[in-house]
Amino acid sequence: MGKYLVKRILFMILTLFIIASITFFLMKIIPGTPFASAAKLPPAQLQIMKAKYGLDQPVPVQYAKYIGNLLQGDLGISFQFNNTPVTDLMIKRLGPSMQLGAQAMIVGTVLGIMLGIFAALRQNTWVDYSATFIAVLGKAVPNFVFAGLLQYFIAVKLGWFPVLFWKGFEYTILPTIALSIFPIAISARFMRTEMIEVLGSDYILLAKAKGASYYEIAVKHALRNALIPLVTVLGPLAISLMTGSLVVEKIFAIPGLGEQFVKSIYVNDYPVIMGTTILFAALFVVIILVVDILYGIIDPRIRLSGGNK
Amino acid sequence: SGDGDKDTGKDKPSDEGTKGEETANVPQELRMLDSSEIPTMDTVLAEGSTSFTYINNVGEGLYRLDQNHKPVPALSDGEPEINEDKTVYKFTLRDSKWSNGEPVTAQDFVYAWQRAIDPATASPYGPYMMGGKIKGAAEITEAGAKKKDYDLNTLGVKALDEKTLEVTLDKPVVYWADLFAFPTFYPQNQKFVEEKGDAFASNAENLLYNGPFKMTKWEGTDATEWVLEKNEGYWNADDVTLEKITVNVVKDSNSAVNAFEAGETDMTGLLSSDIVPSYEGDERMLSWMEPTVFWIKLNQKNEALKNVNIRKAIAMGFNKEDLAKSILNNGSVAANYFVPKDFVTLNGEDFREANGDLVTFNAEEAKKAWEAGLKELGKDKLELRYLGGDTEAAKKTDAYIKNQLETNLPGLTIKLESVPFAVRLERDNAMDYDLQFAGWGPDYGNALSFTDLWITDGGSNRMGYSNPKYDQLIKDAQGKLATDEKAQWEAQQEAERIMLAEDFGLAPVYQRAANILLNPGVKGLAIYNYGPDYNFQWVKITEAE
Amino acid sequence: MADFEANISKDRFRPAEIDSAKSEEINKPSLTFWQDAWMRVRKNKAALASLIVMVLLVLMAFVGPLISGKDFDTQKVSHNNLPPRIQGLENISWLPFDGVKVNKAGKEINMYEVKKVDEYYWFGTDALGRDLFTRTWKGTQISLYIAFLAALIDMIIGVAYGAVSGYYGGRLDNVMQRITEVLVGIPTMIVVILMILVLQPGIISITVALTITGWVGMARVVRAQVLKLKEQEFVLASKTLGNSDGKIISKHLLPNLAGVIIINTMFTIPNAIFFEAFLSFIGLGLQDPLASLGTLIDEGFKVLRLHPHEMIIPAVIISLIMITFNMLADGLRDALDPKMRD
Amino acid sequence: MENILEVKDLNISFHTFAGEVKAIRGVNFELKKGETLAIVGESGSGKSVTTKAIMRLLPPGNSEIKQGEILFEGKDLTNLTDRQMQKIRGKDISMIFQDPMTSLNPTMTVGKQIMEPLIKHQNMSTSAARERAVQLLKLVGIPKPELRVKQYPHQFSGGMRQRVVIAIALACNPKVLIADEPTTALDVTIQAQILELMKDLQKKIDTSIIFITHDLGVVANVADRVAVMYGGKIVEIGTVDEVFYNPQHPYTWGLISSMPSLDAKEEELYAIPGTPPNLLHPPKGDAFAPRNEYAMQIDLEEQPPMFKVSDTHYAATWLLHPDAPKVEPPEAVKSRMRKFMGMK
Amino acid sequence: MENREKLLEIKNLKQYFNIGQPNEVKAIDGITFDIFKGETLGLVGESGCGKSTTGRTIIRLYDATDGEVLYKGENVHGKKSKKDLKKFNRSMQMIFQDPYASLNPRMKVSDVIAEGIDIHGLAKSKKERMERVYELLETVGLNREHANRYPHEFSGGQRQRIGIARALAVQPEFIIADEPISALDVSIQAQVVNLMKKLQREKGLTYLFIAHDLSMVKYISDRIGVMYFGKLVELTTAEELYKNPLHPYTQSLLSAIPLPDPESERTRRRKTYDPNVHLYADGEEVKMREVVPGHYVYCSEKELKQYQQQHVK
Ligand SMILES: Nc1ncnc2c1ncn2[C@@H]1O[C@H](COP(=O)(O)OP(=O)(O)OP(=O)(O)O)[C@@H](O)[C@H]1O
Ligand SMILES: Nc1ncnc2c1ncn2[C@@H]1O[C@H](COP(=O)(O)OP(=O)(O)OP(=O)(O)O)[C@@H](O)[C@H]1O
Ligand SMILES: [Mg+2]
Ligand SMILES: [Mg+2]
Repeated sequence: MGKYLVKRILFMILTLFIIASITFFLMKIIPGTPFASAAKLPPAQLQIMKAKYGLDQPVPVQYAKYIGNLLQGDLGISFQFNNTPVTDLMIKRLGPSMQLGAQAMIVGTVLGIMLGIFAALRQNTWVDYSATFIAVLGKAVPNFVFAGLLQYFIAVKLGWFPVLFWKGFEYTILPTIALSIFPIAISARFMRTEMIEVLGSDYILLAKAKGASYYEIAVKHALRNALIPLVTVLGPLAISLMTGSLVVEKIFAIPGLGEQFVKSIYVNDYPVIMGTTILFAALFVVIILVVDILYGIIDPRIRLSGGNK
Repeated sequence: SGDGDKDTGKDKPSDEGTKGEETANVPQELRMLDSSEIPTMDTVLAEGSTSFTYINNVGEGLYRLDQNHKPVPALSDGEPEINEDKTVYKFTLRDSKWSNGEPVTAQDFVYAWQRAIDPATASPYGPYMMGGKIKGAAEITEAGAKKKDYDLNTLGVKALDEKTLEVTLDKPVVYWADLFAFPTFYPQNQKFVEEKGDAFASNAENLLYNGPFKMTKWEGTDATEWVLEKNEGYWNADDVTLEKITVNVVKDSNSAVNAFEAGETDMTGLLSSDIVPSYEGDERMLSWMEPTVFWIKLNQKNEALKNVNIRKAIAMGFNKEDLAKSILNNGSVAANYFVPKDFVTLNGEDFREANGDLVTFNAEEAKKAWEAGLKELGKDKLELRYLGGDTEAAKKTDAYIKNQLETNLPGLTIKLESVPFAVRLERDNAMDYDLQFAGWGPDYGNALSFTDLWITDGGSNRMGYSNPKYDQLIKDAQGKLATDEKAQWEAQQEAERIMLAEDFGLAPVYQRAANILLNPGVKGLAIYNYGPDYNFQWVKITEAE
Repeated sequence: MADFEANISKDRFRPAEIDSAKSEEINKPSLTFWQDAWMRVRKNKAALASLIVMVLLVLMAFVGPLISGKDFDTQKVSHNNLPPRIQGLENISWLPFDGVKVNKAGKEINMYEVKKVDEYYWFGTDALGRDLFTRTWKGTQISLYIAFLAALIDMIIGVAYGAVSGYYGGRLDNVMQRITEVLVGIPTMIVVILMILVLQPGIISITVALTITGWVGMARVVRAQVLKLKEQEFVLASKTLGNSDGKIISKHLLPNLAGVIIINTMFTIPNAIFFEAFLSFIGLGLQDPLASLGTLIDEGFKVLRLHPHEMIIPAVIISLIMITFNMLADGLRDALDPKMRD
Repeated sequence: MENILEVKDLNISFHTFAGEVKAIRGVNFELKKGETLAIVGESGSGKSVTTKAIMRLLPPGNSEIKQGEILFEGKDLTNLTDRQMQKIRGKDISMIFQDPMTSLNPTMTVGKQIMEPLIKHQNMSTSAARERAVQLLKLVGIPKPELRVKQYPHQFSGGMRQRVVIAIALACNPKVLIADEPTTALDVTIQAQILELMKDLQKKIDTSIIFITHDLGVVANVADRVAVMYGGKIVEIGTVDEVFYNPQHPYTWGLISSMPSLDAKEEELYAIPGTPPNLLHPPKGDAFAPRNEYAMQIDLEEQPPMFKVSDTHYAATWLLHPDAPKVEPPEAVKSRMRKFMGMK
Repeated sequence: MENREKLLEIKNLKQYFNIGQPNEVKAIDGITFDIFKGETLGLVGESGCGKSTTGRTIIRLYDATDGEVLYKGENVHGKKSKKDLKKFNRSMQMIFQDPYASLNPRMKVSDVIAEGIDIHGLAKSKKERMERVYELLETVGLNREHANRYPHEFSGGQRQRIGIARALAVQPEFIIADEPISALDVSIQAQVVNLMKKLQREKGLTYLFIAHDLSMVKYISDRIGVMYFGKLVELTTAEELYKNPLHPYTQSLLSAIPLPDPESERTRRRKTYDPNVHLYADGEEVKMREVVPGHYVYCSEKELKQYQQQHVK
């Protein structure tokens, strides 16, 4: 197990390195200037600014420098947010993004799983169809439309929740709902398929033969087994929620990473692009590892074979 | 410069008596939204209007813009002594204090200005605002770019003593008072800055204030919430009624409106033009003309666009009125000029009143010119690339203009290329376009901020426009006529006429209107056309009716 | 128990003539795999309804722009922002096709009368006075095109990658798996945005961007399936007959992957459409005057309060597409899943 | 001996895409207390469906009991509510399935799975149930049961898993145990162990067993009585000796003679030609007729009734009709019949 | 017997999986035997003892870890030219266990059967190809109407016959049948076994018949090998094996087979096998030894003596 973990972690680092390198060179081919006032500045001044950020050097040199700094944990300073270290920026912004993502993830998967279970237990009835419909609709309505409508009707018209900002739990409710619609859709559909499959398996038949009730079968026997494959989707889903919530962050004015990241791409804020990519990628590899470990915890078959070998 | 009849800032001093009473039991707190974070609070590094706005409210320079957008002496105790040829200014400073209790001295100015020009600082606006104006500035920048030695003491700013500051200009500058009111020219306390090092201006605690307000909460450049509170140590604190300003960042215009509707804020950021029509006639919407003009740059390095008839055809070939009224529908007006209206006046007369419409929409004339032009080129078809703009309305506008031009000018094909702002800047720099939709806002209150764009090889020309007559007129306006306001004014008007009506060097499209939602109970908000956006110094909160 | 009637004619106890060959006969009509699948889809009402709606939508995407007699990019500024009005339906007051708009004071005004317009714009017009009926269907066309193109390329790359990785296994598989891991590790957002910025916005770059990361899912599914299939005895049989790897992949593996591939593609399509809408939101959608459902919704959303029709109509259509594709994918999965067969 | 279970005229259909599959077409049999009834027959003949119907475990969507009664201790199981049925399952009647590898829940410890019916039906406390689970594991011959209860199914070999399944089935000392091909997936050596185990346990708790298999060797080993199914019907039923040594139905003949015997060396095995009937369109007459070399005209037209051979032995073939011509069964059968005469 | 032509010689064959990894499996661990031309060699043993692996390694589906397989004196696993490979592929074929998994559900029966014909170019024209297919279908007791159908329309027994037809299409001399009847119905098993026997008679085929149903194996095989955990433990003629099982594992295996005879079942005594009974000392050489001519047992020198005494004529 220990050896396995070390191997995994080494590979994670290699992955990160490759991702960082690819992103670095990709980023360098984006057209555009990182300087917002470029239209006004005289060439000499632009020259000075480029020199300050090392942009006047050949790309391979810049790359070597970047990687060198990276190894020392230095992600550089942002262009758009003057002189602010990228690390500070990200640390501050990560909190709300993670919280929102985690909340949406929990709400989304719990509701989605429930929806999926109902649909599977009542397969091909109206319950199933409406659950499927809700799930599909959740995927069909663009996020920004859904978030915008929620904000307008629930917050402005009904006044149930604050319209904007991130200042306490009640502020998180609407954004969470808006963001959870996608995980609801995903997990509901996944759960339905898995549940149907599990419900058709021999051990469910045996459980029935033991005299287990409907409820016992669904909860004690089927649920856990149906959850196992869901775990694999949850990892990437969690990442996309914690990092890709651009739309919701923008609409609800939440100081998160997503909005900042997209903007940094637009304004060619190289250090922020790199920093965020590395952060996302790191989150990604870690979550994948966590999922694998979780997988082993939930599924005794894997736990043992992992331990034995 | 400045103007009085904008819809805002228009609370006449006479109203103030009554307001004092109205404000008595209303908390003097303004809750407002802004559309972006503050990129920096370091006066020396600031380059955008958001930075300028808050720097202006918590700091102060030699001069300060008043309610009517007119620079008036601030830290400068009265008008400076100016020498014969109007190049040396000697300021005497009034007694004032930094928020840490230290006095503001002449040395603070010297330090800040030298820092702003120092290539090691790599400030964007320092060299831009000083170059060609403050003596020695341009040379230092040149040296810096070539990685040569430079001496900051060669910059034309000297502290004669604690209280006396001497500034030497390269040449006379008509709008000198505007310059000294600009945040780049604010003082900085050397000891404090050096003590803080990298941490300087990184948050509210690492800053010093000498303006009407202090920042009491600001966690750094990426903070999305900050608080300004009245600075009791400000020399003119008696004049300030507002106790507190809470600002939150909201990037989505719709969301900001929602917050306003829900009563969660008193003031939104600029409204996107899609929203404006739904507030037409609503007293809560405040609208004004910005001195920002949008135009189509015609790249005169392009074979076809070298031809004046082709340029004329394009400049006259689309209906701007319809664009402004029906499509933008947010108060923007068609521009038949490039120096905006409601921007500069001389003796009460607007620059535009005197120079009128120079290039208007005229489908027939455009077509005629088009055919003539094509003939001269020996072609019957033309394809032009059109580099799209970056504003929210840009895509709509671009689609409209493309359609208009293609309809009105038979044989023309426009290839739209919509790119993000950063890309457009780069392609502008490289002159990699045929037509480019672009806009310009001024940094100081003189028509020169527009007219000097188009001098041959001017830093911001970037479309290959060149006319020696034009160059001469502008050179005169900057130089020998600088002391004669009227002559300078007329030279520029002539230049604008030549550029637009004779050379059709540019195709102006519209001048933008700005709209915000403001709680009617908020009075006395000063709105500025350049530099900072707002000044909250005179704001009073009254009972909303 | 044997209380049968005793009087059965003896004649009936003579040996029967049974054609021994007949016993090997199959009475079932010969159904190919696809015929059988089609039969199952037909029995699934939701899937069938989805199929019909989808066919109608696709049909309208191509016919729609032709029947209104208006052009998708002709601007008539004087006719801008008109609400929908349809001949015949305009007098049915509860239908939103009467050209009437409710203003802020709650008063109904017939915009067509106000603007003195005689024409009928079935879905209304946009800010530039372009006919939204034509634009909506044109947009549907483009959305579908993007979706199909993305799905197609995704299918080609994903399937090839997955099949090769799974079939050859071993070190090659290992390396290829690591590559996908890296690809997935780079946030989709950055890849897509970078691609679009590098290639300039437009259909092609949207497609390319989608393709760069979109196929990983397909590759995974195909690989897993191939890993299973290649151990199947019919593949081993083909190997023992001396078949080449290429032939085995094309003749034995791919046909058996068809089901998974189709199902996965069905899910890819709504994802692509959705993604395109998202790109529009961050301003990387199509270039005007081209429109996709995504850009239409994005534009419409901004003026939702003033001109709700500009968003609602494309939103309804995009939802219909999503729902039909998802339902159909579900139906196909049931129909093609070998586990569900007899 | 009293009948604990009686199945009367059971008819079951499945509604499928292709049409109605008449899987069970009039099945009658009874199970006596303490006996083992083996049901043999080829794949698809309806063995599993019959027993699933007894347990009321047919797939709820597309199956239908068209007719018939299933009397358990006089109660008709077909009329019970789900809740009443749940009380019977696992307590009075329990079941073992074919595949030990898939019939245990992979995410639940073996102990928990054994404890479940105990807690449910016998209201045992958790600790009591755990103790009983350990006992049961010991009973089915699993070493170190204290350790094993805490393990998951994948830590058990196939044979051990099947023992666990048996332990679950026996947990509440059921009156009827239905074993649906419990050894088909196992090795011969392990199969032999499991069979011995079942017989042992049957003696201990005196339950009645319905044992489904298509392996005649297994039948010979475990059964007291044998029912032979073909095409959704029981075609022959009798004591194990009667069916093995005096088979009457040509299908039974075919089955018996297609097994190579270990001592004799036949040149060619007897093979039943053709394929089983398609129950979508069951033949009008005897379902076996098309494969029956002794088929008579009447076989094609009319389904044979059950002819009585002895008090305990019945067979459904027109060959038993007094008017039917006498036919010579295959050699393998004849030798058995001779042996049977000798036994008598 | 001894002078018969050896078609196949398997010498110390080893097949390990996941070598070097923690989950290494020694699926076959050094087995040696010969297969004579025209005979049927049965291979029995409990599930997972390596029977299938042996078959698959012989036919090159796996690369042997060690040892060699000589087919007519030529090493099967040696480097081969394309042409030699094809020749080899034609001479050796396989019939699989699972009648459902062994036919490609997306191919028509005619294409399934003709696959080998196509690969080896055994038909010159389309018509000839179809003729061959019809002929093969009839050989296995199906009819030509079946050619255009898909596998899922057939019953298990019919599918298995299609599998046999596919193998026969390339006219092999040697066929490995890996549990060809285990998945079939009792009533169908005999059909397939009879067919295999018939084909052997008519075409002089050689079979390696893998199964775990000993009664069927005994019936079809000339000689039988018993495997236990990757090793061959006993090899002799079918008669001899049943009469004189020497290795304790063989004895336990034989005692476990239930016979379709209630009388004998009532009296059957099952023997169990405990691998510890051998008590091999360190360094003792354990290998296949000939106890009596033609009867090999995996044993030590000491055991050999014991077995020879035990052996009854
Ligand atoms: N869920 C179902 N839907 C449709 N038909 C079914 C279903 N279950 C069983 N059948 C049909 O009912 C018939 C009897 O099946 P059953 O499972 O009882 O056979 P069996 O005798 O147990 O065979 P095996 O030995 O293969 O287990 C078969 O023709 C089968 O196809
Ligand atoms: N490709 C493989 N990779 C790893 N292990 C394998 C592989 N193939 C077979 N094995 C292992 O090798 C051993 C022998 O397997 P094999 O399939 O040869 O057994 P068998 O005697 O044919 O069993 P059965 O009677 O169940 O078919 C088993 O333990 C099996 O798990
Ligand atoms: Mg069954
Ligand atoms: Mg095997």
